[in-house]
Amino acid sequence: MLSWAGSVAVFLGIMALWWIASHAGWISKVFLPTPEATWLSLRDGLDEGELLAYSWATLTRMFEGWLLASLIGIALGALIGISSTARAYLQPTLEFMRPLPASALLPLAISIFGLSPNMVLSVVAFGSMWPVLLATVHGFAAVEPRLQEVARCLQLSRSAFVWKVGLPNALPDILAGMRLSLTVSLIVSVVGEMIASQPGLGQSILLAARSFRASELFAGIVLLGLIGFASSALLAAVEKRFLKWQKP
Amino acid sequence: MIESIFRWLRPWWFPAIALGGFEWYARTVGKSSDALAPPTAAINAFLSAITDGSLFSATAFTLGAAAMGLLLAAVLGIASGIVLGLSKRTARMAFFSIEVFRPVPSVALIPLAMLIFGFGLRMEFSIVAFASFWPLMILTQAAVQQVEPRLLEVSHVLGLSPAQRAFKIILPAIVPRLFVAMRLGVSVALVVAVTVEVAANPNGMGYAMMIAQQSMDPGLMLAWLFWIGVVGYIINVAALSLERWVGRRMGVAA
Amino acid sequence: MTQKAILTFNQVAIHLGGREILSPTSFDVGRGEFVCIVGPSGCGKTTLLRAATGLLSASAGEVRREGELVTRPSREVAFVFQDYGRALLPWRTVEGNISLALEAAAVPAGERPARISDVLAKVGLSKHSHKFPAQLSGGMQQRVQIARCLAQKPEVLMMDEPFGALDALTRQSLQDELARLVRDDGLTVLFVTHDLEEAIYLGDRVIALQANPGPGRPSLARMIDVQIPRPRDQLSTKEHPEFVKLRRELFAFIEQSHD
Amino acid sequence: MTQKAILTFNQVAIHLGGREILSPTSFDVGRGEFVCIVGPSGCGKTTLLRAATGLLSASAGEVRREGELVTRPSREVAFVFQDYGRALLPWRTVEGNISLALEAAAVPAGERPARISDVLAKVGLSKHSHKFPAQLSGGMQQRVQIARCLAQKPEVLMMDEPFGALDALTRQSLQDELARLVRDDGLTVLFVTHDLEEAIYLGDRVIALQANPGPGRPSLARMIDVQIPRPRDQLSTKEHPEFVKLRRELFAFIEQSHD
Amino acid sequence: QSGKIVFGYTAVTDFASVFVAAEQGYFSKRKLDVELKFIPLNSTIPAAIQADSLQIGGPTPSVYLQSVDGGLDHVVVAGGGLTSKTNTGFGFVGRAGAGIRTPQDCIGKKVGVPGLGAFLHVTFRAWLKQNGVDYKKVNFVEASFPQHGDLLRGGSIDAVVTADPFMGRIVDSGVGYVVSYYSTFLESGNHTIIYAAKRDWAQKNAAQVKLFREAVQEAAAFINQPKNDAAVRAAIGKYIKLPPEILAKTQISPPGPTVSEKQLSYWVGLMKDQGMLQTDPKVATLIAK
Ligand SMILES: Nc1ncnc2c1ncn2[C@@H]1O[C@H](COP(=O)(O)OP(=O)(O)OP(=O)(O)O)[C@@H](O)[C@H]1O
Ligand SMILES: Nc1ncnc2c1ncn2[C@@H]1O[C@H](COP(=O)(O)OP(=O)(O)OP(=O)(O)O)[C@@H](O)[C@H]1O
Ligand SMILES: [Mg+2]
Ligand SMILES: [Mg+2]
Repeated sequence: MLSWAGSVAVFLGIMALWWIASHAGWISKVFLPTPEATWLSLRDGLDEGELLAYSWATLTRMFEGWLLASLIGIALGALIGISSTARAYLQPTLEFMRPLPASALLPLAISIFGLSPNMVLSVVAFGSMWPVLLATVHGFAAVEPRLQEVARCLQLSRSAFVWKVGLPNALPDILAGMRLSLTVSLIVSVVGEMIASQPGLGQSILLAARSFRASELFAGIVLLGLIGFASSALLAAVEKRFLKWQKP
Repeated sequence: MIESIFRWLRPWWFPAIALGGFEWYARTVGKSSDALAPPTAAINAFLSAITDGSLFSATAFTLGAAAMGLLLAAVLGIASGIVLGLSKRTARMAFFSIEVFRPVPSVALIPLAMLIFGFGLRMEFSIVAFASFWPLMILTQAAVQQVEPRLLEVSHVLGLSPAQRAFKIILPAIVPRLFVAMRLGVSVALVVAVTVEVAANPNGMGYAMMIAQQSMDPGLMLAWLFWIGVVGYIINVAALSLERWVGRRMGVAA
Repeated sequence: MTQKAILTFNQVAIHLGGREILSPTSFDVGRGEFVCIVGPSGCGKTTLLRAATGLLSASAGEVRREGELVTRPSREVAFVFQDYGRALLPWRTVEGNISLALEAAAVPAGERPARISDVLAKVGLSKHSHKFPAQLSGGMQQRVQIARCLAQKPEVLMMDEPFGALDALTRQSLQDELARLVRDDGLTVLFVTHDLEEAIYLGDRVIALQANPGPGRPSLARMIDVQIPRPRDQLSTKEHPEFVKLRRELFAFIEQSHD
Repeated sequence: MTQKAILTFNQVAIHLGGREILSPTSFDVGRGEFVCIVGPSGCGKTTLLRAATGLLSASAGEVRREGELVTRPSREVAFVFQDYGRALLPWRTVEGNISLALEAAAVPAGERPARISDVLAKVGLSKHSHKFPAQLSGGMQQRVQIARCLAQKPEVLMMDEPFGALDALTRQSLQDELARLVRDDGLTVLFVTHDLEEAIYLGDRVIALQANPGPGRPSLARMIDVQIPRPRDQLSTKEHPEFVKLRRELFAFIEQSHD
Repeated sequence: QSGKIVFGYTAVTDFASVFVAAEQGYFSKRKLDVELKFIPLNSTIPAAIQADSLQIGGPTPSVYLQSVDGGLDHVVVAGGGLTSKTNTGFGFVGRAGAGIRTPQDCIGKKVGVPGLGAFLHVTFRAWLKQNGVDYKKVNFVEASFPQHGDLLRGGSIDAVVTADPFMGRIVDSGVGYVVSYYSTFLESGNHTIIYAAKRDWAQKNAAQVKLFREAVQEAAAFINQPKNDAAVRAAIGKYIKLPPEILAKTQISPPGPTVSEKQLSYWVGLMKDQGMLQTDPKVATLIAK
């Protein structure tokens, strides 16, 4: 309870800094609006229902992209983590694709697949898959050697090893990776909305930035922050439930 | 003999199929496209970019910006990740602020950074630093939370100072996970650097790609995209061998 | 021995980290036999046991079980690791850890609870079945590991200082429990211990290893048959003249071979 | 005892996971005294030791050292953990692990090698100074941990089954080494063991704990003064009538209190 | 320091006057040190000017007016290209089979524009309005020029507002047809690009601003001579790397080196009409003397 109060206090401190920075004119109001102006834009946008619809669109895109990314990331990660054959075939290609920016891939994807929401979704999944994938591969590689020996002695099948030793052992890493993926998925969703012209907070932020409406831009950022916070808090609760054994 | 050739070929199957498919697509369906070109055209464009030297200066700029941003992010991210990992209370205090700021997309900061720094290295590396700070911090925090509790008790019993505890117990203990975080950080840094160049900063590989696109040379654009992948791949291979080298030094799988 | 050998060591040598840890050693273990291995710290007892299980492959010579070359672990052989703290799944409760062995052997889910509570009772942990390893004392963790191995219903049991972390009484009761099991189920046991009395009390035979035997000489330094009748018990057996004699003999040997 | 108490337990109780692990227990440890703690597996020996060190805070009552409330570990107190495998830094060699204690105490780099080789000699690991923990046997790992604690030059030594993983002879020589150190340096030792003979051989006093003492009763079940003259030695002391008497007494008690 | 002028341009021919001034030595003749810098996105130019990365930049009038509307204190120092009734270099292209023939057919359709709120989008909406069509009922999406052909072919949009050479290639390949060169119906002689600078900078460097404008005027005169066409195209080709065959065919909009209040007011009117401005910019104060 007390730490919650502290958490809010820290946040309010940062807000105060923002207030001072914008009012004292450290940064031009054109780019850093005052908190009040942001609040007004936020209220207007929500009143008109437009921002709410945009937030919802971005939120669903983020979650769908993240779920897809997590599924693919864990599956591929587990495959690479346990099978050296799969590693030999797949890993170099994946490592080559990892540094390709979604912002540069989107134009290609648009040309090939058109401006469909599903295309954006696949790019979101592609962009946010890496943290989960890397964490899963590492989690599998870092199984305590003694436990690997236990598994060998019990002659656990490959799949049993994955489910009973590999995955639980990788779980802390996977959950940390999924937490990152969630954020990346939000960011790539926003970028996708900007580049592939899909309705959502990304597009509204882009248009606000283009027309130099800083307060609207910040209203969008505030909503992104809230979405990020809410989803992360949700995931943290899940994490606590799954990692009970770490700190019983 | 033949078997060893097959083994050596294994990593090349997927790229070969993907490239072949793309070549076919670009030559048939996408023949009249202004945004697509077959990989063979990209190879030609790539060769000319090597010969005129533009490849290296653009690559150097992007890598420099990404490296500086990553360095800053690594120092700050690892330090705060350790603090947050060790102190539950600090973690709870900072949770709200962190989770609110973390999802701010770096692209949304480009106008702000541009206003403060203008074009050039500083605006790019500050955005790179912002973007790669978060994954480094989160992964470091997760890594610290998984350090063998007995080792932390050892450090308490020996009366190690906080600095000693950080450098002698925690950092070495999280090295394997830190490498994972760094590899992720490297690709985030590279992705963000290129994105900033695509969107605003007239320097580096992203900018070169943008020029190629606007001057209607999709082959060159693809060549740049491919080159970005190659650069990222090389960095990753280097990071992996460094990881193995450090691992050997630290008695892992000795 | 009269029984056919179930395990055969034939000039087995093991090199690790560029050093010869185990010098060429040969011996047989008969079916249902209880063989104890003693020797100074670092002489290669754990290494020998790992090779016998197939967790480690011999650098020279061969290990055979039932006539077949041992190249990898089998479910017929259970292994109690010396570092019990690491051999348990930290994310599973006591029950869950034991269940792992049953799951590996594809025991139907319906039968598992009964078998789990059965082995838990044997090691005296019935009351702790829902705890995670981090909530257990060292001795309790080791007993969980033993329970998992028993649940596996193996033919051969490899035990690496299984009772090292237990208090005298728990230890005695587990010793007797083990002896009973071996007799009832015809288990074959290879048992590493640093407690000479324990080795004599439990074993049909005691093998003493030595560290750095010198060139051309085997690690196996001494092999003693224990001719004390079974069933043995904690009081009378330890006063049995044979026991006293063997203890003195073994102690003298170890003392002399210790550097 | 005549010396002033260095450690005082005053109605110390400890709850973990919603259960009372240690019921209110009081006793004193005098300066330079060697106190051994015995009791069945899971009765709370490790927990008691952790509370005495400040690794765990008491749920009720208080632990004082030199009159001051113990709230966190101090460099004057060294701790040998029961699960040695986890208490060593896997990325440092034997030498490096011992050096850690010296670094903590800010011993100048120049003095460290001498002190390291000194303690390594005491535990008989001089030849293994460049190995990583993963390359050591269980007993060797435990000796590294003991060496690290000795290098710390503490006033109080907390030892949680330090010799559990050692063979009989290494164990005896370390017992004697420890006894000598305690006498020479005036060390105070709290020593958990499951070996009753070891407890009597080493201790000035033996404290026996019991598990689940029942409501209102302390965990501390028995306190026995060991009036055997020092220096003691492995042969004559164990034949000393007092030793034999105490062993019988303690054994009988433990047997009766065991559930 | 009142030395170098960094000028930011984008990949359109409306910057011809600056390219020519640089190539013909009109800047160096006046001792102006002008460095031309390619900027990929037009909308980043005002921020770059504000951060002093550029001294003068060439935003489109809509970008410029929105930046002023947002609070940036920038002034117009000169002008780039102009709209013209004869310019068929950009237009409204429908997808073959989408059945778009008149402005009214756009209602409910998905129309691609290269930038939401940018030049083509604003002028196209003005044309729709002129024809009595409520542009709010048209579904605009943003897509960059090179993708227009692919998107029409794939069927994910029904029409595009696009420009040459992309327009020509779309028509040639048969995936689309020109519905209207709609700009020929709009008022001519208004700027497609204006050259802007920070007000403080323009005041402190009034002399340089004047010289810059003169150089651009001289270049405009050069461009207006039909015999110089080859030299003009060479200058453009140097700064915008276009394939030669495309460069040879590109239409170059007439230069408008000075910007009048009336010309700027036209844009203010259009943008206010479309709800793109929140304040009422005072045109008179926006043009540097
Ligand atoms: N992976 C390894 N690499 C190099 N040397 C090793 C390795 N593992 C063990 N050793 C060495 O092998 C020797 C024997 O080790 P082992 O664990 O078999 O001893 P042990 O007889 O079980 O001793 P203890 O009773 O102390 O457990 C030791 O000297 C040890 O240093
Ligand atoms: N973190 C914890 N949470 C809940 N219960 C715990 C925890 N740690 C220990 N316990 C319980 O406390 C009791 C005493 O544990 P402790 O480790 O002190 O025993 P011990 O006397 O050292 O036993 P051993 O001789 O087997 O090491 C055990 O029953 C154990 O289950
Ligand atoms: Mg061993
Ligand atoms: Mg204990």
